[in-house]
Amino acid sequence: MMKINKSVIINSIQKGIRLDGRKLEEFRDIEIIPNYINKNPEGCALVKIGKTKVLVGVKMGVGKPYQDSPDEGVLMTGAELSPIAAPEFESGPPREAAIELARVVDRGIRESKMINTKALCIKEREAVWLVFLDIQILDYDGNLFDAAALGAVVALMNTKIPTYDLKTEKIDFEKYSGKLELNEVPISITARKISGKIVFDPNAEEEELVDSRLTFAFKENGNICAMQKGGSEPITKDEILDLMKKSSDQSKIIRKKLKNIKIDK
Amino acid sequence: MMKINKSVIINSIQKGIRLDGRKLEEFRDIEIIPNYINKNPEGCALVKIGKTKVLVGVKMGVGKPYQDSPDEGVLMTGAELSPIAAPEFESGPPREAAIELARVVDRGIRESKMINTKALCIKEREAVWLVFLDIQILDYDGNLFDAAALGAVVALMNTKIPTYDLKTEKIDFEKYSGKLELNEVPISITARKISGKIVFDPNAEEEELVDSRLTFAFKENGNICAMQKGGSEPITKDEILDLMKKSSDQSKIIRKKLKNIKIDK
Amino acid sequence: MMKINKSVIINSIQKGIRLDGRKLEEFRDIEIIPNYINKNPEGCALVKIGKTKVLVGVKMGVGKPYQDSPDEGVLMTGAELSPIAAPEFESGPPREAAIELARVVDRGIRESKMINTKALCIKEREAVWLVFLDIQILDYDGNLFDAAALGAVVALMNTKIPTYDLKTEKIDFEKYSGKLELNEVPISITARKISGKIVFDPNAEEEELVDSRLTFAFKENGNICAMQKGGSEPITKDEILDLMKKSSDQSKIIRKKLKNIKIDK
Amino acid sequence: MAKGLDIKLIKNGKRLDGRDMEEMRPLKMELGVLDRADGSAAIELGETKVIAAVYGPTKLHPQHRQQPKKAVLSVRYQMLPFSTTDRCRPGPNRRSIEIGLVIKKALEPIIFLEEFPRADIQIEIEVIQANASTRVTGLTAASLALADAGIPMKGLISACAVGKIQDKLILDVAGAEDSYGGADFPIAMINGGDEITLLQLDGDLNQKEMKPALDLAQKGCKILFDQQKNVLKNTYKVGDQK
Amino acid sequence: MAKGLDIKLIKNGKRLDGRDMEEMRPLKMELGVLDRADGSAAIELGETKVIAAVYGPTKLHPQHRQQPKKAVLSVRYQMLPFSTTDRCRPGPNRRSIEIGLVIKKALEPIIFLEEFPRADIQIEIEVIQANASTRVTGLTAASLALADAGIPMKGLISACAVGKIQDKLILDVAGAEDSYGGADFPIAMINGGDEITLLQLDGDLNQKEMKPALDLAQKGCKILFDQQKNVLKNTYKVGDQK
Amino acid sequence: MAKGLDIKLIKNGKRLDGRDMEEMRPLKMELGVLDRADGSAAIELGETKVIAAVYGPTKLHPQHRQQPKKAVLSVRYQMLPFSTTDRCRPGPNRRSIEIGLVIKKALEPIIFLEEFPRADIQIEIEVIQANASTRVTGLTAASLALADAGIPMKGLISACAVGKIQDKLILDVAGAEDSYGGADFPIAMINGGDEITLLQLDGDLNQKEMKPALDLAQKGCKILFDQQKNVLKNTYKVGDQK
Repeated sequence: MMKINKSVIINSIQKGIRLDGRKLEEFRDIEIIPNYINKNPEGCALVKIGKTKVLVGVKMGVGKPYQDSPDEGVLMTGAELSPIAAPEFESGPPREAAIELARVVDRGIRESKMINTKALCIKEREAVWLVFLDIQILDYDGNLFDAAALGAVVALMNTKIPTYDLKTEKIDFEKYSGKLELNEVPISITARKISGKIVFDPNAEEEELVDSRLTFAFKENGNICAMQKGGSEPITKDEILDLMKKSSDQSKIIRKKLKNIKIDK
Repeated sequence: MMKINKSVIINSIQKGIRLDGRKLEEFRDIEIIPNYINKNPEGCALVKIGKTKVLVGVKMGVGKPYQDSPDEGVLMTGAELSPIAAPEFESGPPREAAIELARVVDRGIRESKMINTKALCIKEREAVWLVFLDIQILDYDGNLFDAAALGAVVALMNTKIPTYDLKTEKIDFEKYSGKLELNEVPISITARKISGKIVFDPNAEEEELVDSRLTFAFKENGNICAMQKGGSEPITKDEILDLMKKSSDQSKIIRKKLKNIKIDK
Repeated sequence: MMKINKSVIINSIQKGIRLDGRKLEEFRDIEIIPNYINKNPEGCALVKIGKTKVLVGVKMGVGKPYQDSPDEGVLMTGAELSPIAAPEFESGPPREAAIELARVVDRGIRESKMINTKALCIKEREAVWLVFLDIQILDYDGNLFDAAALGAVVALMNTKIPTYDLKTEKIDFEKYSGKLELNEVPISITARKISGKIVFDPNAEEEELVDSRLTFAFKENGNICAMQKGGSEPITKDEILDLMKKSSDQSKIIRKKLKNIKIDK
Repeated sequence: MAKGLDIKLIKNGKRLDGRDMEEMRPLKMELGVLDRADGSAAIELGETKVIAAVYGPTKLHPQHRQQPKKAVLSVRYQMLPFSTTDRCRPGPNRRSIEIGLVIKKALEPIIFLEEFPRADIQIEIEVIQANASTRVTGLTAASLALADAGIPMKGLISACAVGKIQDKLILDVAGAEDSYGGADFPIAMINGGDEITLLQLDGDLNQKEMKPALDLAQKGCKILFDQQKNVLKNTYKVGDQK
Repeated sequence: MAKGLDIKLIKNGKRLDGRDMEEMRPLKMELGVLDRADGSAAIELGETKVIAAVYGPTKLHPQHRQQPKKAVLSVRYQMLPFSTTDRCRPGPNRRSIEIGLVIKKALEPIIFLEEFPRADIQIEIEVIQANASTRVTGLTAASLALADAGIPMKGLISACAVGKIQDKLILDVAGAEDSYGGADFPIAMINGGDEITLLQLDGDLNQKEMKPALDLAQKGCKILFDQQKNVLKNTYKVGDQK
Repeated sequence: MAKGLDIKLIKNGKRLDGRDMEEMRPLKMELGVLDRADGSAAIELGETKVIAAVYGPTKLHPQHRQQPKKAVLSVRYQMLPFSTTDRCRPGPNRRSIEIGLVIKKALEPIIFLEEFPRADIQIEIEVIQANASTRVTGLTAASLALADAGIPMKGLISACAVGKIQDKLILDVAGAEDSYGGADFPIAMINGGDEITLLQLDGDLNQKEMKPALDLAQKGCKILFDQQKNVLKNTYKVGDQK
């Protein structure tokens, strides 16, 4: 990949038009492919934002509930920045960046109460459904937070629940007993600041120049259920209010897009 | 920390008076703070020997007993030489030195039969109390063995046992059912040899010059229940007898000090 | 170890006589010592092929069966290339070579259906015997694949099964309830190509020059139950048929040798 | 966590521990609590107790991790095994790694890292006892420890957590408010001012609540900042020259 | 695994999925599916779906792993957690490490590694969905990805698995044939020719079956090789100059 | 462990395996049991069987671990998975790491490490079968392996374990004496003499028992030392020049 001079990118941003012709607050094309693979995962989505490609899959399992929520299923979210997506992602145990990504996606889902966890109880105190949500980055060109969160939401939206036999302790993955019950669909949007300008959806080269980022997860009623600041530059109180408004507007665009695609098989 | 020339320290020890004015067999001030924190741990102690500070905490848990002792609780001792205490303690999985420290402290407690492990049986073969004893070095200025062992003993002396409901498998940490039953109070003393002289309680700079060390754990009746030699120089049989006597005397001083402090909340 | 010039070894192989006087397809002396140690392992064998020494032991344990084979015992095979055998084997988690070795030995045993796994069922769905087969390389002088596989087979042939009490969940290792039931005795032979010549049983120096290797596991009826190609050079279809025939002949020699030794205590 | 559960967290206009909505728990700060570290500080906020230590700047090893134009900051945040109700296993976990990362990002803006090329500044935060607000209290203590170590800084970081119970915003989440409250909103500010260097949210916040929540966080940060200045002044016995 | 179990895998002369004995599943190949990688390819073989990517040649770090006279090839084979019926844990395991090793050995003979001394060529294989034959399909895709990356090669590697059901040899094992069949015999060949670079066997093969099994594997490899050539030709729109 | 339990370990004045109080188990030593290692030795003490190997001195890698004025000694002590009654997992654990450390410290005093600056001397101890006394037997074997490797030494290390059953001191703890006895007191001496290089104690020892226990250990070490000298003499066929 030929590196473009940083100052060229910044000059362009200062002028309000990015090198690829986008406006500062404009997203690249978003392509959502629900059920990208559909034999083994219980739910799946491939999301492309520009050249960034994220594959998210859901597998259901059965396990013991936590002691303090004995009648609730459990969500477990993992993310892999494996080197297939970019040579700088070395393989090995998940590092800071992958952990932050997984935890921020998880937080948006969990705090929005997207999943009806009570409906995942098989037998109180003994067996509940475990929802394994795994995020695999396939191609890295910036803005992983929004792509991963969107993929996660779509994968959960088409997740089916297998049947389970308490006696034999066997899951029958061939026979589904229903869909994952959802209460909510959170949409995550990450605003960035580059040289004082607010920018959305940076590509990999812009991402390197980000001074600070702020991720919001919005519920359907517009409320915010999760936030995460990143980057090494401060953000002022007023800027946060501004970023919130702009991100909220973006979330509505994506929410509309979601409404227009057929998510079930 | 400005490094003092090693030969200056050794010359001083040869003359029988250390650089900080202490005699060779003299301990620094020992401060024992039982229940240093008292909300979450079941038992706790902060021990300071000179500038060395060791925080020891006890948490109780419930688990399965070992097959060959189905009616006995289990002690598990860990030590962390985390880099907060000294830059040379790199973080990461416990290394040789931390493992040796934890195992020597553990051995003194275990072999003295300090804890009445039978009293920790909840239901034979199914559930017993686990005693997690964790040693955290906060500030390192030599003689970790004696400071950690003392902290461990005091923490166990003020340990309370929560209540446990076998049916719901829940521990109620807010309601204590009694104190940890103790049979014995072992006191550990470590004698060192530096350039042929017997020295107790070295600071960090003296510790680097130690040729050999010998740790004794003494029971109340004066018997020895655990020993550990360290260092790369041999010790003769006669020296061991001499070190034993001197260490035994030291243990009595510390035992008296323990009697004079209020250990319970 | 003084290194011999590679071209000297290759010239010699080209002429059809190796530096140690062997013909290309000739094995070194094979010594099999069943029950090399006999107090703690349930089965054991020391195999020497030339200077290569491999110690294999079997320990029996009890655990849950796999869900898809609820009435069958489980074989678990591990191999350690620990640095006692050669300085180039660094200690640490098993690396590629040790994993391949363990898996190839395991495959020969598993696919031949050597062990009657149904006879290892204690109680369906709840408790089955686990067969831990551990391969320890003690001295490395080439041809680990054949030495390890032979040691594994002999160790299983003299494996006894302890008694188990379902109620107390205790294994009595002092009292054996019978022998491990075997259906089959697979023999593994590895053919190598060095500079276009077929060679068997290389020593460590020859092993470094191997272009490709092919391991066959033969059943008593001559059928092949496992194969593994190694090395970075291709093998042609015709060569495979040739290697198969020669390896099959070798396997008969070793099978005869096995018949002539007393394997039980 | 079972946030939003139907448990009364306000009784007679007071929180369960008797505090007003915008009242912090009792606060104690101490400098130089450790001898070996180059700088250290301890903070007690109610039952939450943390110690932070600073080592450095020292030459960074291994060399390939050095930055030619600035110091590298490393932050380790750890909860002691006996600091929580249920024992937590020692060693890093996903939560502690994420918190170490956001604390590092929150401190970088105030340190003159460029004064120490090729150096390492290492911050160790040990949570001794936890009753909520451990990351913000650890961050506040780390900022004090940096000052105690004499590391040149543009300002101090003060951090607190705003929460929400029965639709009211509260300052300094603690106890049942953490388990059953409607939001946990940890925020860090430079010198109790307008600039935010750490911000996370778990919970449910109406967009209209954002400004009051930020204002309330600032109120908390100012309290912390005043006490940070005090303890520095008292410890170093210098005049109050803000 | 319960190989050899008494389950009818042939009904009315057809396999359970309707195929003839020597028929492969529907096959799709695509080049350049990823943007960041230097070369990439995806293959679908029935429900088995893999993506392979190539990075390099680049200078190998750390230096002490460099080879003075050739490039070092590294291969990572990984199944995504949701690619299998039961979730598989992410991260390397003994099976994936062995498969990475045999795939590496299968590719080394065709790459002109000596053209890139001190360099690193890195191959990443992700099994997106598994229904048997993942290692051979991954290897075939890796070979295509190398071509897509423009790495100079002596030929292409094509790989398939021969199986055995009810004493009949079959091409391209899938589904219940993997769990209950009598053999799994993955084989890789150079340019669908005579030279074999990967070969493993699990099962039970009469010595007389060896030649027909190899011949059948070659039939499969030729089908794959033809399609590999086609997709390369169509993608790069060059004349068919075999 | 249930030390001190009420189990009769002395019957008719003899220990359970028929030995007198101060009698060691049958002892066999062998040198050069491995071909690849620079030195090796095997010892059988009753049913306890260990092999020790020495590699070196060789140049130590990585360079930053080198000591400019002496060789670095590394010791790995490991129990084979099938060496114990219950299988033990392969790989280092806390017990084996501590034992490796005390064995290293016990050997350092006798080796002329300063003769090999920047070098590495590596000792590998494999416990093949365990019936107590594995650390002392491993140490004794390591000392022999060093001699077999021709490493210059000030003397040999001999090590044994003293125990206590029904208030009587015994030599060479084994079997039930290990599980139910009143003490385990492993000790290593230089040339069976007065200088002790390893000493640990688990159990209960009256201060008055210390001297007799050390004397008994010395008795055991002398037996071992004599046999060590014998096996060296017989193997190298040199005159007895003590």
